Amino acid sequence: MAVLSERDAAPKADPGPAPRRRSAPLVLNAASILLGIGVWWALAALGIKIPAPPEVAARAVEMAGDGTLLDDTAASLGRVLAGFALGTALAVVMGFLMGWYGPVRALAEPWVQFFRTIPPLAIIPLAIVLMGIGEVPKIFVIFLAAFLACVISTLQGVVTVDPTLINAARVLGAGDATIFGRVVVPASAPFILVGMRVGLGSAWATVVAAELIAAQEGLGFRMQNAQLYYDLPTIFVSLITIGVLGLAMDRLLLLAERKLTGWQEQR
Amino acid sequence: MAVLSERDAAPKADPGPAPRRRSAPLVLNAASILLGIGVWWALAALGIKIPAPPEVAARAVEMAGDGTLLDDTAASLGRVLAGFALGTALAVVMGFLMGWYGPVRALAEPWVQFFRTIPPLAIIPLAIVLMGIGEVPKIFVIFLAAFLACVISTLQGVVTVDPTLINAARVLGAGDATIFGRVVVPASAPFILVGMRVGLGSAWATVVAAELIAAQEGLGFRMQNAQLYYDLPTIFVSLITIGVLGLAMDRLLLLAERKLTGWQEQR
Amino acid sequence: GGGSEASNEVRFGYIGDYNGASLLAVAEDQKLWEKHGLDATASVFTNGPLQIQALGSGDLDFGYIGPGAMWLPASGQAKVVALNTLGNADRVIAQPGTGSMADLRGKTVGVPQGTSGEMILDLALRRAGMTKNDVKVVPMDASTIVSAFSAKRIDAAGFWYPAIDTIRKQVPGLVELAKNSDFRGEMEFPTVFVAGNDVVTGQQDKARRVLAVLREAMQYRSANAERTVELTAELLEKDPAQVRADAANVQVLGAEELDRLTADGTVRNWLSTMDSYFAGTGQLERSTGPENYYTGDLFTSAGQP
Amino acid sequence: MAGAAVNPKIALDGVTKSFDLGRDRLVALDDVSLEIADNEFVTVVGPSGCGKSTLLNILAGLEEPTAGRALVDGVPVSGPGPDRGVIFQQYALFPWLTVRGNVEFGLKIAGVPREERRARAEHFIDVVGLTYFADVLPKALSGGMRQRCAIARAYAVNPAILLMDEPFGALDALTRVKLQDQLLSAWDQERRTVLFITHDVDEAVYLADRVIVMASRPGRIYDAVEVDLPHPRTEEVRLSAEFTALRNRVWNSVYHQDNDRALPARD
Amino acid sequence: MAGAAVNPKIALDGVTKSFDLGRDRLVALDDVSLEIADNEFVTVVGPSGCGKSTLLNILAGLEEPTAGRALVDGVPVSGPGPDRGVIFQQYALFPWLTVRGNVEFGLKIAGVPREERRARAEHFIDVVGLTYFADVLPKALSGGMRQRCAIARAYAVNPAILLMDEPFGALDALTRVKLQDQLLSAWDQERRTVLFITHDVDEAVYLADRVIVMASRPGRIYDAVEVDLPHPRTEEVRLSAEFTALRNRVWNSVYHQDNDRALPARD
Ligand SMILES: Nc1ncnc2c1ncn2[C@@H]1O[C@H](COP(=O)(O)OP(=O)(O)OP(=O)(O)O)[C@@H](O)[C@H]1O
Ligand SMILES: Nc1ncnc2c1ncn2[C@@H]1O[C@H](COP(=O)(O)OP(=O)(O)OP(=O)(O)O)[C@@H](O)[C@H]1O
Ligand SMILES: [Mg+2]
Ligand SMILES: [Mg+2]
Repeated sequence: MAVLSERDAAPKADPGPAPRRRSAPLVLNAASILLGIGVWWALAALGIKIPAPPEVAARAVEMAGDGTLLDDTAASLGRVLAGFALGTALAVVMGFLMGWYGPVRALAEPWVQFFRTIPPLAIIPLAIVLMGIGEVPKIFVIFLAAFLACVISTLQGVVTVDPTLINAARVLGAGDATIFGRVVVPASAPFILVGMRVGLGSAWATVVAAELIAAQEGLGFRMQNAQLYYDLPTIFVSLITIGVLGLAMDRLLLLAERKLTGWQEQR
Repeated sequence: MAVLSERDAAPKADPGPAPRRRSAPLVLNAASILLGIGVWWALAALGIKIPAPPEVAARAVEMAGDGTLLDDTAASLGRVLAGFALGTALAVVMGFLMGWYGPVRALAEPWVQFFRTIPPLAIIPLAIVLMGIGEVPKIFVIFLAAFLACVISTLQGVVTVDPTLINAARVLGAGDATIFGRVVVPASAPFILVGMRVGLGSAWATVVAAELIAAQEGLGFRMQNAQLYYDLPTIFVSLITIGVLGLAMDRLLLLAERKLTGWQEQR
Repeated sequence: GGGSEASNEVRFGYIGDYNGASLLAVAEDQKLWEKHGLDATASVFTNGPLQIQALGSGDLDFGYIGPGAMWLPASGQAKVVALNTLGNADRVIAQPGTGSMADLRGKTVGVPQGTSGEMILDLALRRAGMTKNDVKVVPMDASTIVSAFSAKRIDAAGFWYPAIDTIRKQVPGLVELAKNSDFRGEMEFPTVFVAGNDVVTGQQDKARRVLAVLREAMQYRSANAERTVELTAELLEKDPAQVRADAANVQVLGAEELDRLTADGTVRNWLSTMDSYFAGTGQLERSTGPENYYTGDLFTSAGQP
Repeated sequence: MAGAAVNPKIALDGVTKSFDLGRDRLVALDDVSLEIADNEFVTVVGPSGCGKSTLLNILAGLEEPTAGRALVDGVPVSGPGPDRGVIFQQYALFPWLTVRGNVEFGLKIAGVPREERRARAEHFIDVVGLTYFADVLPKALSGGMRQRCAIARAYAVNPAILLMDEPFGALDALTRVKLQDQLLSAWDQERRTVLFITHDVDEAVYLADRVIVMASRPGRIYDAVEVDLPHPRTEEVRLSAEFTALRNRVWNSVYHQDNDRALPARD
Repeated sequence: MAGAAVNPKIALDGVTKSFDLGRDRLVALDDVSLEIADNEFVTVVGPSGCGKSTLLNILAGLEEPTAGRALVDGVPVSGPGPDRGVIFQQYALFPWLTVRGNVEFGLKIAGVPREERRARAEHFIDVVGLTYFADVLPKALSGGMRQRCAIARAYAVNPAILLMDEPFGALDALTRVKLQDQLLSAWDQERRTVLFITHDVDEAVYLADRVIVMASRPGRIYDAVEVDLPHPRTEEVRLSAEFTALRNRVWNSVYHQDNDRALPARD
């Protein structure tokens, strides 16, 4: 019983090619990175006491050669991934609970904002007392940083969801759980992704602090260790590795974002 | 020439009272804070080596009495306010430029995300080399933290603005500057406020690192200084003052948010 | 920054404990700066390496560092212009019931890397015929050592007073397996004053006057121990009892005593012992040699009218 | 099919709804009582802003009356439910779901098995003539196509009560007539209870068993016109003299309210 | 007021617009050519999804044609401008501005002094009957009130060309008639050029100098009907035989396209 079935059926298809994806951003990305390296080189050449790119590159090759770099990267990456995944997952759930249930928000929000202002270094002693010196407290510190960075954003996302969409779901029979999974999460995807990107940055920025806790390897550990010897090339290699890994994970998040928020009308 | 002027004129006004503001959240806030203090006290009592609330309170009274607390607070607050204001202001402008002009985004985004992963501690040596040991590098470190925490959120806000609103402004004759000030900023206010709240947390969390740079007073300095003698009550007083100030400023932001995003249909 | 040869301004960095602050507290109280025509501003730091960096960038003229940072001047980044005290606060501590260093074999030992705590642990292990490989060394931040040891998460630590006092409150039965004085003659733990390289070469006169101030303050400190503690506590806004306890673990050096130790080469010996220690840890690739970074003659000459 | 049924399917009992406008309170509905029998088709017309949508929202369980009660099957309405399908004035499509995803949404929640869900969605997408656009996101639909998608979504869950807020308002004349006829024939077969808001007096008369005419200032029921035209309604009925008479009767009811309203002074 | 003017105010010259639907490309407008004389009032009718809004957007400068050109005053359209006022199908009100703020928006941009701006906004708010709601945010308006606010906003800047996308679609019959008459009398006095999209064939004929009938699959101009009814248009004109004849002519044009379209197979 197709009342209007022929109405919009089979519009004339245009055989013309779809517009090509612009590759300009990637080129500019690359240009920007080259420019940054140029500035760094110039600073080094101007006599500021930082190692020049070739020196750092040589050290990187050396560290890659003896396996340190790989081991460190693996150790830190594991911690960051674990902490980040747990932190953002909890942040999304807590963000929903806080946005949805007034009392949860009233109870939790002061502490979230309180702990956000406390540097991770100050948390470490307590983490050790409660969790020892193994992997758990390290991941916990990273988890906390990612969680705190992400939760405000998801909370705002939940609060900002267009209520008519929630109403539409409710009149279709959706309960709270369905609304959370099928309406609130997709509708606040832009906020959740901001939260995840900020949380990712925090997770990596905290890995150095986390690896103060009796780490035996890891990029943060290597950096602190090198600081004792004022071994600037090693510090730079660790920092840059952290930055590059952070950047790569961020690009993955952006890809995910494009998938998840493609429904949006964006500029 | 009032074609419809009488149409909706003077609807019958209802003399009934407007619904009272609920004070429940404040009560719950307070309950939550009391609960937190209770947990702390219990932890202290259970033999975890942290000072109990009365001990910390006594130290706080002492520090308030001799003026240290006030001086420290004033010093840190000044730095945080300056760094936070500069950082978030620049973040809003950069967020707009990055969201609006593709090339700016392509050039800036890798660096923003790169520096987000670098802990503030690692920036300090460079800040000293370039800016000395006065107030400038301290404020710079805080500024950087606030900026980096805030910019991703405002960028997302700009990208997410409903394009029909931008179109509506353009057909009314608005240029880019007007669209930025009168459409993008209000429309992305929820994102900007998330950015500011996260940036505020980062600014306070960074004050400790910033005051490593030859600070003579300040809450972060006091904390580190107290660490030399392992003076836990003083550390706690500083931490809690930081947390409470952060919380108070956050509440101010929330008030601003309510003013700025009251137009939104929210749950 | 840059030097200010003509001016009388002196920018002095220090750390807020007895070692770092006592001479400055005395100089202030006794108006020694004015006496030598100097206008000093003292900035407090929380560690030594940051001061070395500030010396390098010209933001400071003089600073104070502990033994753990001695490899920095040794590698040419600053000059040691005067010795200050000999540290006596470092210990290897272990959980109750530990009998000797040998009992630590295979145990977890926390240590703040690059500090005198690591130095004492190394010395103690060597004396017991062991190396770092015989125990499980975990590098940790100082504040985390307190938590970890108190919570019995580590079995031992290379650490120092007054932080050990805090731990003792939680673990009254902790045992001390080694202390600085065990290694008298073998190795000393000097705290020193440092200056920027160009301050020593370019502004000799000012440096000499600063050293004259320090010498007179040393004299006063040796003669008026209790008063110095009070002055220091006042400067640091700390409880005098805390500072007194701190001072108890310090052997102060007098100016004449230092002249003597410099003249007979003792100081040079101490410093080269440290150089080889740091060479062993890998922190110091090549020492410039004490004669190149310790300006003992300048110190001595500052005492002569 | 009289107005006052013995066991009404839907009943409003002295419903008043007022909104807080800051300055004063606006009475959107003033003491509205209405009974709708099972299987009755009621249309509502009235000036813009007279409270039609508010009335529908109260029945849907999306707004609570300030005073009075709304009953469905004799039970007070306490929230939305899939027994009452709603087509919103602003469509409220889920922008992240395709047309098919939107239409299947309610069926998924109801746990309809995949096969049947597919088929049912397909059917209703066909009914509204969006077959070619089944896999397209809402942002690629025209205004009228969005509205049709919302219609299909509501039809798909096959609710006992349909609450429709200007459902055909954005459709061209032809599409409109077809969907009117489809709605009537489905209603004939499945005997749903329908509350249908429209601005088109012809449409109101053509579809209804009873036309409710509302007035504003304050929002209230001004008139109710029984429509005893034969079923099924055909083009013939539309051209009949009875139809024209009823149509004029409703028109006058709307005009008349305006006349007695031209008098009061402006506020 | 013939269709092909010598110096047309608006001209579309072989405009084609296609959209990427992922799977294939949809031709929303296929080689559309159209000229509108200065001061001409043209209405557009056509089935849902035939490209009416797309055509309007191209004239407004909000979309670029895939092929062909759009000219205003002989100059190719390169972007939106305040000379072409637009009323959007989805209203596009600024949700953070009150009714007054929305209406004043374009005037502020144009630099109209405060006093005059106030007066002009007041006037047009009065025209659409929202005086009582001047200080209310859009979220507190009903659907029809939102639409009227959008109308007032477009009128206020007094553009030489008005592009209106179903501007009266959400209004009740009476309000609609009043606003139709107001629009006509303003047009009579100020001689604007108007392109007016509607679904209401009566409205199309009543207002227009010429009715453009569009067809879909692909979107194109199917017919153009000259309306040589006398001005000013009155209720009398509406009841005249000529009006009915023209109305039927347009109706048939819409019906007819459908008939010759029932043939092709479904896709
Ligand atoms: N959330 C709200 N806050 C304040 N006032 C509101 C709100 N929702 C509706 N109103 C007011 O209630 C009155 C009735 O609104 P409603 O949407 O029910 O009108 P309507 O009859 O559906 O009008 P339309 O035909 O224009 O859609 C209007 O005056 C409107 O301004
Ligand atoms: N952004 C877009 N992406 C893809 N397709 C689009 C887009 N905008 C419009 N279309 C398609 O173009 C066609 C014409 O749309 P348009 O909005 O112009 O229709 P319309 O005539 O205004 O219809 P209505 O009367 O329903 O508003 C439709 O088939 C629609 O699906
Ligand atoms: Mg309505
Ligand atoms: Mg349209």
